[in-house]
Amino acid sequence: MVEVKLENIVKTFGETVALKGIDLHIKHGELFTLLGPSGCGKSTTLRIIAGLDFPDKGRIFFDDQEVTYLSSSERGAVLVFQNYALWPHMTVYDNIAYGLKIKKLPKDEIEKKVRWALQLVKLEGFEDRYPTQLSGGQQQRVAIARAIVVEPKLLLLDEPLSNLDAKLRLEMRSEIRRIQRELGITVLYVTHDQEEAMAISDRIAVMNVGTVEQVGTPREIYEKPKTEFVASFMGKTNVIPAKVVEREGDKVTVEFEHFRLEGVTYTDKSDKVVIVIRPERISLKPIENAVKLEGKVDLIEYYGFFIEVVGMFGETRIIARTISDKDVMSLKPQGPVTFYINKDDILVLPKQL
Amino acid sequence: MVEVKLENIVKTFGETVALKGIDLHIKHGELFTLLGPSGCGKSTTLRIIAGLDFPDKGRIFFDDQEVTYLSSSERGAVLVFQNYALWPHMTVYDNIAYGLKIKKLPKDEIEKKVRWALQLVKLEGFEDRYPTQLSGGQQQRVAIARAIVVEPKLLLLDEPLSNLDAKLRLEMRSEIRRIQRELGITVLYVTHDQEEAMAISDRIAVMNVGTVEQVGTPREIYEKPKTEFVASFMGKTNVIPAKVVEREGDKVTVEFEHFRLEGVTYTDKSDKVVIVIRPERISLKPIENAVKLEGKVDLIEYYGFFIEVVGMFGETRIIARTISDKDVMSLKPQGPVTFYINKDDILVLPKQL
Amino acid sequence: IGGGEQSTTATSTSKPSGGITLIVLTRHDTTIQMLAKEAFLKSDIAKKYNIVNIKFIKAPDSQWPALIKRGADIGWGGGPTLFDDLFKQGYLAPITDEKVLGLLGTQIKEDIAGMPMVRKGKDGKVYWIAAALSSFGFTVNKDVLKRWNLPMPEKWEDIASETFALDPPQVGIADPTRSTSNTRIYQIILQAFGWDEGWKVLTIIAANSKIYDASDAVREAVIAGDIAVGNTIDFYGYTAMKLNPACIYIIPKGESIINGDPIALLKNSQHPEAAQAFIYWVLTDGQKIWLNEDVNRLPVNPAVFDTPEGQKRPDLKKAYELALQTQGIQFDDARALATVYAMQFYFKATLVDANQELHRAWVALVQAYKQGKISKDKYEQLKAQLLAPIQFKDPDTGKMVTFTEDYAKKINERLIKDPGFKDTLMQEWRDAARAKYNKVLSEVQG
Amino acid sequence: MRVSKWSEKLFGTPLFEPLVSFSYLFPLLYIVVFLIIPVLAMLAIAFSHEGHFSLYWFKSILTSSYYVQFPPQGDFAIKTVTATGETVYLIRGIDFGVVINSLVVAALVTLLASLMGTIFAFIMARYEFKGKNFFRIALFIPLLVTPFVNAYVIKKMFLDTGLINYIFYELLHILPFRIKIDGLAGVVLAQAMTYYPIVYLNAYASFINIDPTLEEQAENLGSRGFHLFRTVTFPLALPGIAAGATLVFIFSLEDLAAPIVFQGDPLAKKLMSYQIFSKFLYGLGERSPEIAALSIIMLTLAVLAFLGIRKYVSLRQYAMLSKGGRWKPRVSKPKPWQAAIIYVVLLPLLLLTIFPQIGVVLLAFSKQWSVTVMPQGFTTEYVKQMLFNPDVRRYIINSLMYSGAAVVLIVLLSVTSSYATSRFKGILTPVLESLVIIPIAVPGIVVAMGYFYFFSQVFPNTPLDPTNIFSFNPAFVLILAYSIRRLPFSARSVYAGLQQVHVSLEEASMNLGASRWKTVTGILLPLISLNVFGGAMLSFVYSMSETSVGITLGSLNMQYAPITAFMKDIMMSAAGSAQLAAALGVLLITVQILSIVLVNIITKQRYAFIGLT
Ligand SMILES: Nc1ncnc2c1ncn2[C@@H]1O[C@H](COP(=O)(O)OP(=O)(O)OP(=O)(O)O)[C@@H](O)[C@H]1O
Ligand SMILES: Nc1ncnc2c1ncn2[C@@H]1O[C@H](COP(=O)(O)OP(=O)(O)OP(=O)(O)O)[C@@H](O)[C@H]1O
Ligand SMILES: [Mg+2]
Ligand SMILES: [Mg+2]
Repeated sequence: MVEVKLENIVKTFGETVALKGIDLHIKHGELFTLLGPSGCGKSTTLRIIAGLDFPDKGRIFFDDQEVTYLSSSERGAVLVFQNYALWPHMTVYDNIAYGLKIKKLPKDEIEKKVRWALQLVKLEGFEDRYPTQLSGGQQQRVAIARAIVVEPKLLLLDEPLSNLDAKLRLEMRSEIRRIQRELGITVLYVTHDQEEAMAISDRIAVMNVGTVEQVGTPREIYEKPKTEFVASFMGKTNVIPAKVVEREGDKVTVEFEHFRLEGVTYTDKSDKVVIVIRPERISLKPIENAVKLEGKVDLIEYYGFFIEVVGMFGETRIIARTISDKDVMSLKPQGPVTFYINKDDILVLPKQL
Repeated sequence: MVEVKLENIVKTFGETVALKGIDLHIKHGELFTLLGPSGCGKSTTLRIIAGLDFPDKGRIFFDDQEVTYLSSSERGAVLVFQNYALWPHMTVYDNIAYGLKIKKLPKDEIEKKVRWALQLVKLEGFEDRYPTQLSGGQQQRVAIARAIVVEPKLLLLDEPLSNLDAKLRLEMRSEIRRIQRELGITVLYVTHDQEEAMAISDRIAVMNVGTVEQVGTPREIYEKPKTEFVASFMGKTNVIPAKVVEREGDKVTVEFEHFRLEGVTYTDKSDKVVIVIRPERISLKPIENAVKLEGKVDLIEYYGFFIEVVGMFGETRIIARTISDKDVMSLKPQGPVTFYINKDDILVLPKQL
Repeated sequence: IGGGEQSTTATSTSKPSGGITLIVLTRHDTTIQMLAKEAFLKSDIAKKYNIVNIKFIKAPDSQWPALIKRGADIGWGGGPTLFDDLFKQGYLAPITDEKVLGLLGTQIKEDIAGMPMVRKGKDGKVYWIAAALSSFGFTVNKDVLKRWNLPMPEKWEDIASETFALDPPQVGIADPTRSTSNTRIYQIILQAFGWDEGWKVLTIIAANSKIYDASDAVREAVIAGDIAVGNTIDFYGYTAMKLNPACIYIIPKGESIINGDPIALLKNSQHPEAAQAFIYWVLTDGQKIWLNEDVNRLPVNPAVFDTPEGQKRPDLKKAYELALQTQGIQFDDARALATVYAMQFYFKATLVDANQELHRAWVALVQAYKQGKISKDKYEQLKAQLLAPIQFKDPDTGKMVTFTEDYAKKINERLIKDPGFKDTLMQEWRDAARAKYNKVLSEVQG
Repeated sequence: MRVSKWSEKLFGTPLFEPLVSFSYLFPLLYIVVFLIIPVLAMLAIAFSHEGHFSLYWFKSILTSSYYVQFPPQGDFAIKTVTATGETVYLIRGIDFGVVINSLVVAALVTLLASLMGTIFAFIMARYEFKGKNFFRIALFIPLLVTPFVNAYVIKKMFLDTGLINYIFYELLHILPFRIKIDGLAGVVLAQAMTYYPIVYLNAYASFINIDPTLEEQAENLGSRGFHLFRTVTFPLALPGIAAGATLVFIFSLEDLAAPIVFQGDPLAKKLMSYQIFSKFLYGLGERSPEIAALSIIMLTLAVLAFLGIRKYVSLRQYAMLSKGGRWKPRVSKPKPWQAAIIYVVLLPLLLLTIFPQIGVVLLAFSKQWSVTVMPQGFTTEYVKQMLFNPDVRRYIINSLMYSGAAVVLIVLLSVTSSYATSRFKGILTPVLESLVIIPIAVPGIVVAMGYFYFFSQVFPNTPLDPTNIFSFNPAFVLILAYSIRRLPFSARSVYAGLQQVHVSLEEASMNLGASRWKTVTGILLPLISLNVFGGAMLSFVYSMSETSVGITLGSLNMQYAPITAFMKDIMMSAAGSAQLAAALGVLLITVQILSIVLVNIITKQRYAFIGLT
């Protein structure tokens, strides 16, 4: 278990600046997630922490020891690669025992530890198979066992589930969570799947092109996104470009198309804004004190658990989501529709480029 | 526009029986979806309809004409491949014009039709680009244009969206729907994504290892699954193995762990059953006339739009889903919890292997 | 290339269909072929007879009859043995061209050093004429001799001696199945020393030697200093002298012969006049080819030394005069011919294929003697054992026999016609020889 | 139309399609008729003894100590002292008998070539150092084929008065005595120096194809240095290295150039390839059961080595690059001691191995090379002769024409066979797959003998009949031989290209109404044109330098002989001819470099020169 601190990490590859000065603080025994779109620098951050790449600038601390330029083999931060990187020429047993053999442990101790790891990932009986003889999920568990067996200070997981199908992904997710809790190790987890991040993490850092946009618990990030990017990245949402037309303290009036929303909270100086409204916060039934938007139905989509109504408001599409059939009963494509939105559910954020 | 009938189609590849006797009836101008897990035979069915593979047994009719052994080039059922299969050495224009050139249409007519198709898929101005110079979504539209321009009787789409990212996928979905409606052609759509299937289809056939398990509208399938497989495949759901312990007409009492559910509807003879309950149909607040299950909280997972509570009832995990924060306020991991379920929401189905 | 000859140059490179193409069977190497073709096609004779191309076919001896039957015009080069063989079998046509016949006895001597330069049949007609002279001897690299402190060899016995029992071997010879000149050398030795004694000499020479595939390779090895002495035909020696001043060609005293290397008209020639015109050219103007720096052969027609080209080669003229005085042995062509194949294969099996063992046994024996590890008697006894003829089973009778001259005559033809027989016999010979050598070796060592 | 059961079974197409059947049958029949039948039919005589079926010849070979000798005889090295008092160690190797010698030589060559190839590949794949580009180019040089002259120069280098002794004995005084390498040792040396780049290329490809995360993971777990190499890098590259090594094994087994050049030493002749060659040439026209039996033994060894390794390689071909993995090659700066090894050991070694090619060029422009360390004098005479002498030009033109014609056939064969095997899964598919690659394992001299008997018996008294020496025209036979022997190079390339073209591109075309022919010509061929071109170029280069068949059948009528027959002829004949042969070697080198450059420019990829898997 270890506490990890990153101070102003900068990393460039030739022309591309992969990391533009990252600060992070990961606490003891936490499951911390880096979430962001492809190419935003998640893997780079992870590799720098693992000692596989070195930053151009900035410092890294494990507890209070600086490790910035320690080689990977001395650092004890073990990375589970996205593709598992199992050695195809070794059996499951040999894969897992590899790190222990390097530490020159006595043979029977190696054996004992490997058995323990196998049991932990529920792969007893698979020791003699080769990686190609395993399913994707089993391979992943071998990769995790291989990392855990050396008792790393820090476990780094790089999109470990992205190659799995939906069902297996769910299973593996709780598996990782369980192992992490059982062993109480610090885990840094990388993913681009916001649902996965929310389900698994203690805390999340949302990254965007080389910077950290927001750090917080899943709920903080979902409910109080600080930027347009974070808001739009956390699940399907309505992001409507708009303009501030009036200000009164931190209440403003914003305008899009010919619609005006009055008295919403906004503190930034920029007048170009986006209105962010989660589809499930839009009601199809009248509610009190709500903003009322009148438009017409573009599409009604049935998803089982919920139904989405896509409304057209001028040229702007807004999606509402409901779990009640009755709400949509009376609607028909191209017919009129009214969306009701509680002012508290309207988030106005400065427009990002 | 064509009506397609499949009669008892059987197809084996060496040892594997890919299709075990498929019957399907796709109506004029319908958007019909084949939905099922990987390897269940969706692509095989599609390829057999397209004439790229031939069945071992069974017959295929387009309207009333048998086409079972017609070669692909004579059949007029045009397939849009999962990977689009655009010819990289031809421009967008040439790709689209290919099918028309083969029909030896006069040049100006080809030109006219290609322009029309380009407009339909909103790609005017892209004619001289090569496929590699297009984004994934644009490529897909070229693939659709190439298929549509030859005015196929039947348009076959094989997981056309699986290579796209979430955002683009949503866009393309409505695009396909729009084009299908505009032209009124019969479309057979293949996917393994139940959400996609529900959003796009007029009717869905759910397939499982070479057989069709159920055919119906999205709502029928989501709400009235006929088999355990269909139920579990349509979104995250609770499937609880149980036993019928009493019968009274089509009402039965089923038992799992030490819990008894009385008076639920069940008509099959088999006593080994599963209880299927959608997570969103489980309430955390008391409701009238409901079955009450008491257990303890295993996990609370926050997903933004909704929250899942995983309860342990004996050894059985049951997931409840709510969109209301208040419902979970008072719960904590390992603490007690009560699930309320309306009897109408309990589905009992015979256990499949 | 002269100034006013453009038109002829043109004809020699293009291929007009009307002209004559002469087909020449030859054993001469590519350089000679190229030179002859180039010079002849430019000559007035070629123009006069409308000869537009010459096609050389360099086939092994055994293939010549088949090719003659198919109508080749001229045979040129390959040594008198081959041509006498062809003559005996009736493959040669008499020379009728008066111009050619006119050369005989005037410009071209009818015999030199006792050897015929013209073959006349019983009918008195002329069947072949020597186009070049050759003698057989060794080419020596003096630098290498010095390096290994070896005496200058003067006779065949010198290289068939203990002095040359060295590692690495400093003598080079060629495989008779691949080299006509070396075949002739071995035949000379067999006749000079007699059959039985001759084989002993050959055995020691082989024991002292590296055996190359072809005589060209032997010469190259001497020039390159890879070996000190190599058995070669004279002109290879002269070439070596040109290329490496340390080299010198030596005719073994009293043990060599002068050969005429013939040219002849073939039985089924389609263009006998043109063919004889070519023969005439070879015997007159064409003699200049021998003077080329890359060829260095002795012309048969000394008139060529009076030409401007000839005056540039006083060295060859001197060699020519030396050759005229050579005292050779009496060489019987017919006798040599009667055992030629048997000799080649026996040599190949017992001396070439088994060379590794032979060489080791011989060098070990000599060294043991020189270092005083064995007595003189023992040495002589083992040497005799090493040189003794091998006993082998005659595949026909099943009796144990030795390779006598009569036996060689008996099987000579059959070896060519029956590959299974040949393979069996060669295996017998090879194994018997190797066993014999190995036995000597183990006695020396043990 | 109904489904045709046999069409589905044989060709994998339920509806009978002429084009598909042709794609199967044309290459299949071609190879069967022009490789399998001639070779097997010729070899059949090995089984007859005194008119009966018998294993006599095999028994007599395998029990004769000439062919198999245990314990081996001779001294590996012999020490002698010259009159000038210098000590010379003559290294020749020891004699295990013809058959075992061949095996030992091939094994040693394979070992040496693998060692050198792997080491060079590793530093090239993993280190960034000054002069790397020089290394990169230099490592290609030994691949440039200059038949005979190459081995000739190597032999010269290792004479007691040659370059090596000059440098290490006279100049640097590193060696306390002179050495001279001859016999089997010379053959091993010449072959190892010539063939190690084959391993290099394969090993290099393997090293850079190792998923870097596999090594990073090991490092991340604490491994480094040699441990990392031993436990992860090397085992993963082994299949590629092994593939290259097999090729070297087979090439060494069938090589004729080195034994011919080293023939002065009786040991160098005790190799199967040489024995077959020498007996074949002498006994032209006779069917010697002993040679046939020897050929079978050689063929069997080659095929066994080949099949064995193919099995191993296919078992261990790890799908290296997994989806989503990062593609950052692991390249680092060498540590000081590593740099020292690179510059002090490997650089001289590299220079040594490219010297033969340099020597060939020097030789081509020199007056003579006899007892000196380097060739002497400067002249352009031989190059001029090569370019302007009509006879020499004819050989060049012959070779160009034969190779050109062979390439046309090769393209047709490789396109059809690759199309059939990559697209259809009939029961003929695996058969065809093996047939197309098998020519690699059939020694050239065996092909030559097979053709000799095949054509003389099937087409007697025609220009195709090699015994019909008077009017025999080797053109046709050589084109056939080239097209078969060099087919695998092109077929692999086209096959690789086809694998990169997804089938759905063709299906889409047919689905839109196009016929099979239109689909192949309009969609497929344009897409694989670069692979076809690259493969054709490769086959062309190797056809130009083909020796075995060229110097045997090709030399039967020098009028139509290819360049290699001429080279062999002049190498071994008139004086000054080594220079002319070298000049021709320079021409071959030029052709090869041009081809490689062309292929690189046009296909924009570094073309693996020789690949097996
Ligand atoms: N070795 C490299 N050379 C050049 N650019 C690189 C290298 N590694 C990463 N980059 C660039 O740095 C940026 C960040 O890459 P990184 O792999 O960290 O992204 P990521 O967030 O892990 O993305 P993904 O979700 O696709 O894995 C990208 O623009 C990438 O192209
Ligand atoms: N050409 C083939 N040869 C052998 N087996 C095949 C072939 N094509 C399909 N199969 C097998 O037939 C079954 C059905 O395959 P199919 O491709 O139709 O599945 P699918 O439903 O399209 O799956 P996915 O969603 O993964 O594309 C699978 O078990 C598959 O392995
Ligand atoms: Mg990444
Ligand atoms: Mg599919």
